[in-house]
Amino acid sequence: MKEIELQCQPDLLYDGEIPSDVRTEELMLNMGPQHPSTHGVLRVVLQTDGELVLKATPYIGYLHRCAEKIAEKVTYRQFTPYTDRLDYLAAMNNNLGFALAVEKLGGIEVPPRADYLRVIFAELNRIGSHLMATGSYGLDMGAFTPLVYCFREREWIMDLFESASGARLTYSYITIGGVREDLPDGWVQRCREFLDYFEPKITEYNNLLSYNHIFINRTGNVGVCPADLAVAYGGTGPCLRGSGLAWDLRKATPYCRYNEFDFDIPVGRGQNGAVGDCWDRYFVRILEMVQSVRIVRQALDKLTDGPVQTKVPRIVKLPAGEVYYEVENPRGQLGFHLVSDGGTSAYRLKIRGPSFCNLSVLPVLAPNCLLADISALLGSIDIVMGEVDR
Amino acid sequence: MMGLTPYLILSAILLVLGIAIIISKRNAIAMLIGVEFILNAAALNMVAFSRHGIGALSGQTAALFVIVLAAAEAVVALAIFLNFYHTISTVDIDRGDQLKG
Amino acid sequence: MLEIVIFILFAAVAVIAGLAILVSTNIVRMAYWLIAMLISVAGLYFLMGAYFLGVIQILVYVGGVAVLLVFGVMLTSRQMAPKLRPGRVEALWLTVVAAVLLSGLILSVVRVRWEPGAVVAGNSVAEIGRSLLGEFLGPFELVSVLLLVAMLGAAYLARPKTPVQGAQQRKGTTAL
Amino acid sequence: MYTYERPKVEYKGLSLTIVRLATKWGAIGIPLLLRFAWGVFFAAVVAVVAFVWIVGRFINPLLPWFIRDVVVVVGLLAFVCIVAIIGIWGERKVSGRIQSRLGPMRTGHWHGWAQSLADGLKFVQKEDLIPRDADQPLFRLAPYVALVPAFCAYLALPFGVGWVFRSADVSLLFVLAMLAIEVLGVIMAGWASNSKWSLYGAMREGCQLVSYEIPMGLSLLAAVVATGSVNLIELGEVQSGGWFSWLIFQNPFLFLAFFTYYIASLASCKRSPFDLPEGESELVAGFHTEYSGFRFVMFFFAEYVAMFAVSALATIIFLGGWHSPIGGPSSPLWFVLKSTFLVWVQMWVRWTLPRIRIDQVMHACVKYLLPFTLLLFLGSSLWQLYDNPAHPAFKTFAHLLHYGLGCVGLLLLGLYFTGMGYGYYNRNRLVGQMARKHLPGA
Repeated sequence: MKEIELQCQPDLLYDGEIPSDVRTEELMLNMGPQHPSTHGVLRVVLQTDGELVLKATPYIGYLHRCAEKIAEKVTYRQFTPYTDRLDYLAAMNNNLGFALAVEKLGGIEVPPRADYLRVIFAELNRIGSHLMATGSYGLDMGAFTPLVYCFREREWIMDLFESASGARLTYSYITIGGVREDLPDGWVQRCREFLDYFEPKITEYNNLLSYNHIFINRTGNVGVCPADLAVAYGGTGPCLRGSGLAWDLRKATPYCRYNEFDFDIPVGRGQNGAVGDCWDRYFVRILEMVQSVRIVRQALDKLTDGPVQTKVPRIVKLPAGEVYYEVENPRGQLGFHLVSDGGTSAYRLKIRGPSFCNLSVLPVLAPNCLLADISALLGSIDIVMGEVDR
Repeated sequence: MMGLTPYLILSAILLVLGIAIIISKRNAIAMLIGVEFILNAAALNMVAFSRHGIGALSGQTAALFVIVLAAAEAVVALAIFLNFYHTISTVDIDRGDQLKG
Repeated sequence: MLEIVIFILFAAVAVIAGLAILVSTNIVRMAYWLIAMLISVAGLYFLMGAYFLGVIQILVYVGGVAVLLVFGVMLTSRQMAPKLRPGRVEALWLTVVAAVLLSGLILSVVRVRWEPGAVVAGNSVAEIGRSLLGEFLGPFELVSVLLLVAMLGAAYLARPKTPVQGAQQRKGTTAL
Repeated sequence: MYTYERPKVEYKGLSLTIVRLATKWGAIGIPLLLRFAWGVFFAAVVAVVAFVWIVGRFINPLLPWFIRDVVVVVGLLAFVCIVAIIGIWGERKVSGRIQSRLGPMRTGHWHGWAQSLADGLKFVQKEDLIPRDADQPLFRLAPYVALVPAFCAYLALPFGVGWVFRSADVSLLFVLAMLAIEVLGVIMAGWASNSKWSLYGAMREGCQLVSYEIPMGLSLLAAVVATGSVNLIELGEVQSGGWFSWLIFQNPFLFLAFFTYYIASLASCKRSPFDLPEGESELVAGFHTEYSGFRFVMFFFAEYVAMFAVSALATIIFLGGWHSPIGGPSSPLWFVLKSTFLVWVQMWVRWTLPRIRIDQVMHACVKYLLPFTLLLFLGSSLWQLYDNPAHPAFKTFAHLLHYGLGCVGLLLLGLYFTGMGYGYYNRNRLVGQMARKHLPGA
């Protein structure tokens, strides 16, 4: 990763007059917490001049459930279900991040089959999560149909997850020391069927939404987030790669044998406007789905027989010390900062939510947007409030 | 068959109402409303005359012109009011006595 | 007879609208009362057989001017609403002027014996069109020039005083 | 001692509502009647008194006409209601099929045909909610202002020669004028709701409608200069004699004018991609955010009624109105069929395209559509000047072009039906897993 000179300073306070044609009355607009395009219980207070947004201030905390505090009271295994509920659209990836953090501190080795399974499930969940993001982004832009198509495909992924883990949303499948159970019979075959079915569908989405003239006009050149700004605000995932930086933890610090797989890091190239606009962020997700399909195919090929779990005691005791571990979630880097005092539960657990950091760039990008661009912006940042508020 | 008189009386009433609105209101847009009343009173008058054989179709044509002019007038007036509002943040015409932007 | 009933109906709506505007303090209500007046005048045009005029009245006045007016009201009202109710002296003044004017007008209207001429059947669009492009060609052209000037003038008045920052940023995508 | 009492579960499904209405109509009818009792009673008394008085006093000699008018108006009302009800149901089925779903399937058993009826009943039963700080009279008035003009447009809309309430000389302009009033209801609703989202919806509606009326009118005027009439019946009658005599194929300018009219009409009835006034992802629900129950239904009705009205206008003016495309006898059925097809295209567009942003809406109108339609209007006038026996060479050229355009139209329609056939043939591949086993013939 090349060195970036940081120029942008985070400055949340907007004070300056934005001149416009005919100044009309300024309006304080309360967008959310119940609003169709805030993707949950986010509340954004907009200061608008007609359709022009002068200032946007996000207010968070409506979904705060003290996940970090709970981690101090429950054992490590017991905390796994709580990680499901952080980014509930990518529960597998959350499980993986937490498991890896605990394993690193505890020095637990994972059998190879479990590693491949973890990759398969994480990537499938990445596809599912990006499908949700893509579909709901279409909905934000006023196109209802892509959402239903994306849900149709996501349904298949959820069926796969259900047959493996028993749950459709909060899986707790990837646990400390491996994965919980081995695959049921015929699962690999069904997964391959899905991949064969799914791959051509991506082209259909592109024809329906990505290359739609209206869609490009709505998202291209809107909410341009340059690379230095994205880095300054801690943007990760598609929000960073959409700005043109090929930074992916799966390549940079490979975990779970990601170094064995052949895949590319898609970045925003500014095909329809400046690099780092909403369209780039959106399209990076589409391209990542293609890459995920590639990874899953390779992982299915490499899947060896063997145990899926190492022997880990029911109540895990970690040595005193601390660890910070980050994994590449669909929405960016999910980090677990785990401090242990040698007991059965964490002394302190700090979670770095990618949505939270990505959301923080909103007040910078929002001024000078139109009202409709706010939903374009929010959708392209693709937040999950469960993770922002934790 | 109705004669001309009722229409003329109605038109007179509308005219007076329009004048009264212009006099009594301080809001520029309310005054514009008064102007519309006056214009409509005049147009009604002309159409009524034309209906009763005075001036053939020219009454209707004139009324057509009135409508068109009213549209033009409203557009320009509103543009001015918005500018006015932009400058002094009110549409109270009493405040517009400075002759400068 | 039916004509009289309908006339009274429309006339009543128009007059009530005017009175309502006079006493109202809510500028939005005023705009809607104006629309009621415009529609009832259009109804009177229909009653007089001037169908084309009535339709144009609705199309241009109600669909265009009134919407613009309501729009202007929404853009400028709410806070710092100017005084909408006249003071006592003003009201007195107003009443006197209005009463004098009205009585004078009505007296003059009533005192004249209007010779009810032959009712003109001229309500055809074609005839109006011919008169516009024949007898009234000069005014017609003048009005079209005036409309153009008004359009340019309004566009000039509402032009951006200073370039909007976002405009450059979004340049190239604003056009569909 | 603790005892568990099983809660009484009352099923409030839609199909049950219908059944209940059929069996125990009193359960719904009487409370409804009681709620509106005063109004119903008052309206009935006024209507009866007015009817008796008017008939006794004035109409006596004109009684046949009066009865004819009443019958026609009642018929039109029924037609409009049916259009709206079928339109709403159709929209849901169309969206379902486009999105590889089934849409409503249960209510009324046959493909959920009674769904909008059941919804209507549900809406009528809803609580009559008005926000505390709303402008009460305007809030109540707004749905009527939106719906009544949309209905009034049908008074001048001919379904065929003689199939019209009043054949006015200016019926085209009348229909346009009535559709223009509808915007007032929307703006009124947006203002009176005293909600900022509603206000935004109303402002957008005002902006959009006032702008798009101009290209809409200009594209229609291009057809008017080609025929020399603003009477819808005359406009329709010009196009008798099959496919190639439709005005859309008359000259290239009219061919393009049809499409500009269609785009502008999408904007004028707030259909996607111009559905900004109610854009649900931006403005919650736009101008009708605060509306619920029956008032909301009226806005909904107004939308579908206006949709059919603009499509009907396009049918009469460009697509041969009530004339059959193959030169057979003309019939109102053809008119309804063609209009319905255009309505379906509106739905198709809605469920395919994203929404445009407000500045793009204005740019598209002022920078592209307006000059373009002005050119079309000019071109159509010039064409009319030269397309006559005085210019034989041009006449031949025009004749050839006319048939060429007709063939282009045929080609487009052929492509459409080919696509439809392809879709039907591949329906098992195109629909989702869940819907697949419910499809007919699966």
